[in-house]
Amino acid sequence: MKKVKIHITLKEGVLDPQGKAVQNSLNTLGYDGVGEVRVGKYMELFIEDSADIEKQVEEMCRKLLANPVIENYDYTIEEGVTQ
Amino acid sequence: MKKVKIHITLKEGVLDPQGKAVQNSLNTLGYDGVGEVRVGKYMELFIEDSADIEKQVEEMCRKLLANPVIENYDYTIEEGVTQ
Amino acid sequence: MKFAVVVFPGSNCDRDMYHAAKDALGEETELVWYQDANLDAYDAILLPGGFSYGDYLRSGAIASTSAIVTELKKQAEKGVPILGVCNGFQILLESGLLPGAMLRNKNLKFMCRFENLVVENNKTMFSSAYKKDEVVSIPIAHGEGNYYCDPETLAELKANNQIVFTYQNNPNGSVSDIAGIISKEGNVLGMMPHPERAVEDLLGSADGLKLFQSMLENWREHYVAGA
Amino acid sequence: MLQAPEITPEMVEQDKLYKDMGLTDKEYDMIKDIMGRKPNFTEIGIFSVMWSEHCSYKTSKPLLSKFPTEGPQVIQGPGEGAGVVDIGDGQGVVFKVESHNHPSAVEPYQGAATGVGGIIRDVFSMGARPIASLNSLRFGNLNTGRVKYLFEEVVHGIAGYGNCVGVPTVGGEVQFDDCYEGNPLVNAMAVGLIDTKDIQKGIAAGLGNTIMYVGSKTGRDGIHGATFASEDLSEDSESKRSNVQVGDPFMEKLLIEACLEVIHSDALVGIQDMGAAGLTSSASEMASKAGMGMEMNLDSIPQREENMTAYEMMLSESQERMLLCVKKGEEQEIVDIFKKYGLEAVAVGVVTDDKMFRLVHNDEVVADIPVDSLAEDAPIFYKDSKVPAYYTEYQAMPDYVPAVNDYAGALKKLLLQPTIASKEYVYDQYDAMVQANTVLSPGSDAAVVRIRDYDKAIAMTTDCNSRYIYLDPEVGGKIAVAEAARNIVCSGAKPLALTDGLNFGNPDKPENFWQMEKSVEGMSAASLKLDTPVISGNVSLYNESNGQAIFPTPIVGMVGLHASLKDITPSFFQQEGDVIYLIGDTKAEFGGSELQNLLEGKYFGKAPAIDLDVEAKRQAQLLTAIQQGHVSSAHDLAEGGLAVAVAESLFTNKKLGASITVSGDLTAALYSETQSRFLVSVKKEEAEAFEKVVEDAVRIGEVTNDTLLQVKHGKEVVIEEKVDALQALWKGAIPCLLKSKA
Ligand SMILES: Nc1ncnc2c1ncn2[C@@H]1O[C@H](COP(=O)(O)OP(=O)(O)O)[C@@H](O)[C@H]1O
Ligand SMILES: [Mg+2]
Repeated sequence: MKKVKIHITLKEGVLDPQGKAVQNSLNTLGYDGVGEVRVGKYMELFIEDSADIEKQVEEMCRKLLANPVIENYDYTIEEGVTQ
Repeated sequence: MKKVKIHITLKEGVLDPQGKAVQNSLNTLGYDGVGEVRVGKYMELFIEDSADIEKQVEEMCRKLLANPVIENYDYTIEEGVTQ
Repeated sequence: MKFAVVVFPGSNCDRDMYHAAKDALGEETELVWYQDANLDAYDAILLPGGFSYGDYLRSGAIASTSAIVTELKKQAEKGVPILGVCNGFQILLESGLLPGAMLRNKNLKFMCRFENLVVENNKTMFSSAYKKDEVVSIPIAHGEGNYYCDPETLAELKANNQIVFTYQNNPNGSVSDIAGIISKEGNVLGMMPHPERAVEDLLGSADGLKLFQSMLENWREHYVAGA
Repeated sequence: MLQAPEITPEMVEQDKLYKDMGLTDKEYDMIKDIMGRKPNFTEIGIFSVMWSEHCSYKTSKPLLSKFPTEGPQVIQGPGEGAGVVDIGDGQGVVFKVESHNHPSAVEPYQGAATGVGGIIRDVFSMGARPIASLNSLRFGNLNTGRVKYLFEEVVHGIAGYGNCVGVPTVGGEVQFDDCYEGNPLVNAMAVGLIDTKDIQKGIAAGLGNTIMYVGSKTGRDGIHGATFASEDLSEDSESKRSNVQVGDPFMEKLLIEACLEVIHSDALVGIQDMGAAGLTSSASEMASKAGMGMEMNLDSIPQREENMTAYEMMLSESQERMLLCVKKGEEQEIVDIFKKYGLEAVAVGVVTDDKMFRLVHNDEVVADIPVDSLAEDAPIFYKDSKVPAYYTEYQAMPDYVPAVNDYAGALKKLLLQPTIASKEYVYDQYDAMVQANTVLSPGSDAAVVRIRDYDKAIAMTTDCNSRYIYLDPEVGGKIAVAEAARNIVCSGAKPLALTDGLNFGNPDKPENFWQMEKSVEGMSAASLKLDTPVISGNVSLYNESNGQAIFPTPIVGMVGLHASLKDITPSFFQQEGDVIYLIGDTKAEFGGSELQNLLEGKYFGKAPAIDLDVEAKRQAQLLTAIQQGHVSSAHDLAEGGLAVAVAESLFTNKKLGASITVSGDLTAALYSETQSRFLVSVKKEEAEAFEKVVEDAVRIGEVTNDTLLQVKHGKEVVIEEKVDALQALWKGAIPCLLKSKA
């Protein structure tokens, strides 16, 4: 069993209205030092180990988990504890 | 300038409808080895350095970025490139 | 009776709430911009639905950090009735005025339709005009209305009779079919369905009107009859 | 990213860089003539977007001029952000359709979302409060993963944006056919309500007045989006993906409220949204319309990204931006109003009187163009037109006679066809009730929204059966308008006017241009006859994938007025004992029908005929009968014919049934798609009066309480089905297709 950690972030240049709203809110709360905020997704997958696990994860990201039109992804594959 | 990376995940025991849906889709796509999936948030904050930066980040997470009823958070503070 | 409808940036049921209180119920009502936040002059406070701050981050989260929440807490302590509907409910949860949190609907989709609600507790200032176990038709319109709380909180809600409305056919996955809950003190009600959209038969149901009538009757008993 | 300063005017000419931007050699020469010199890179970019079909209507203008656009009810015809019709009491209804087909093909969620945002801005920039949205969608059949993804994400995007801005999405349509597989259609319609005294114009008048910018900052979003929208979708547009702009409905909501406050300020001279071709089109059009010029300082444009060039700023299609013309010296008043909503209004230019469109960036003049050449005087091209071979062939075919022997079976299969099946999957995701005025929500023939504080309401619909238009563009064009009017009339309203979304293939192919020409002729004839002038619209060409054009799809969005709330009429049967009437005779017409699709998997032959005089008469009589209070429900007959219409009339949860008796050829009686027909239910005691008003009404049965749909042919029962079971098929069809593995 492996644990895959996937980060999905917006491509550069893509408007992030959510990040903007969070930034404004933090500034309003008095955290003036906060500049740009970008909000993305973080996923954890538990997946059976296999020889081509890396290829599989890559494929999953491209096909389903990330939207390659506007998002980037990267991942790490770690030893996972069985659930 | 520091770059803060924040991970926000659903607490154990809290049902994750999105994770469940992703898992189902992956299984339908033929990735049978995929077990549990959990979907959380990943944020990047660019923030001016200060002596109490850690305390500030901790506070922001508690006050706004995560909802302690359902979510856990953790973060790392790194050297950031000026934007 | 004088109602305040608090308008946040992104509120979009504010006028609907206004018309429900002003026209359908016939009481004095004002729209109050969240920054002009002094609520002393009102007998009841209505937090309308919508997408405050675009629902970014979590529904209601950003609104719950605004200064008016301090004011809301003050009024809640004074016993002023506060009704939060949909996004208003989410703001009450995020600001800790009510327990629990909202998750995304079980099917991950926004849903808009009439739902049948069961009146579980008609002994509140918001539900006294209903009969216990009465089934009422009130629309929902939300993407994050899947109410969650931990088992201890749920036990407490039940023990204190804080669950006011439940769904007859749970549409979103809420624990214990919860559609609306009230504070322990009994003056803060949060609910996902929209009573303000159900105050005229022309629009499909007038079942929501009794909620506003309950508020009015209770206020009269307290402040008019008692005076 | 192309850096304008590095590219000289000579390079633009020699390397024919204008070609990459969609301009032809001929157009380049015209531009050189207009300028009296070689245009620089920024200037040629500006021309390319302004002369794209999207902004200039260069190929469609000659056709659009055929539309009837006038009538006593018309307050504002085509030409402004949206058209306006009079609904009495000093009020007007503002509406328009807009397409977002290509962006939606590439990034369906954002493409659809920004389509909704764009059309809503058109409406509130007129000064109207948006009160309803509709959407007209076309997809391939739901049997590939890609089509399912496009369908789900488009709907999700419309919901995501529309729900957040608080405008109820009250209606629309979805059609599934293979021709849309690579090129889906996403047309959005927005409707607004205005006190006519508040109508705004997009003009930059008054020498020395200030041009102000408000809303989202400008990024590199959608650069070249406007010309991109006018190109074929080919395999390699995958690589253009980063062109797609992202919407921020929260910003839009703030803009709606702030702009509706700003229109009451005396300081405001003109206001326009930045739509396709963003800053370029809004600024040049505002100046040109006022007969003035404009100078803008690009250094003051709020920018989201660093080092943006003039070219990038002028062509950016960042969403949620507005341009205002404000009286000199009164800017602060405007600034203060926006400030309340957390928005910053920034001065970016001045109105000049030299009719030039001049841009300054980093202290240099980077563009200096005669402004009229970008707007009013953009060129017009007359395309060749040719009758397609398929049309000649179809017209010569003998009438198509389908073979059905299992009548109940055919009905069930028709109810499962996704184009007929319930669209609840779609509209359940739309907030149809916000603003608390929606009387008839999606699921009825036309949506109805009441006007608060008055005894009146407005009805809205979008319609277009493109199968008929493919078979016969002129007849099909008439039918599209007639069908929209039928839906309005069924709801009890008088049709007022229409907006159109003309979606076609590449107009350079003469056969495609012929389709355009003929459909516009048909639509014009019908709108003249039915007294529904065209007050606004949108053109989307080059809807092709891999060289194959979509069916010609000119979508009709129509609005009508209920003279009284009492007239509002549902499309479902209301109570046991009501008499069921069919208005209009039935012929065996199956070309382009849903039954043909079911049995043959394609469309051929002749489209159903339509006689506009008959259509107009029946609509007028039905409306009179409704207004006189005789009618319990009214539904038009469309795809699937009478059998489907009767079934649909039972699909509420009223626990009713119906028993009808038909005569003549059964297949035709049940499934023919003969036009100008209505299914009406009438209380027994009203029957006599009803028959006096509606000449062509024939009593065919009655509403029962046995929850069965029963069809008799003479004495013989040919269909007897449980309504529940039929309804389950109809409701389950689309969710079931989506779940099945591709
Ligand atoms: N994309 C959509 N958005 C909202 N409502 C829709 C959509 N598609 C269909 N509907 C609704 O479903 C109902 C049936 O649609 P349709 O079959 O096209 O009706 P008709 O044939 O009478 O025009 C209508 O009320 C329509 O508004
Ligand atoms: Mg219809």
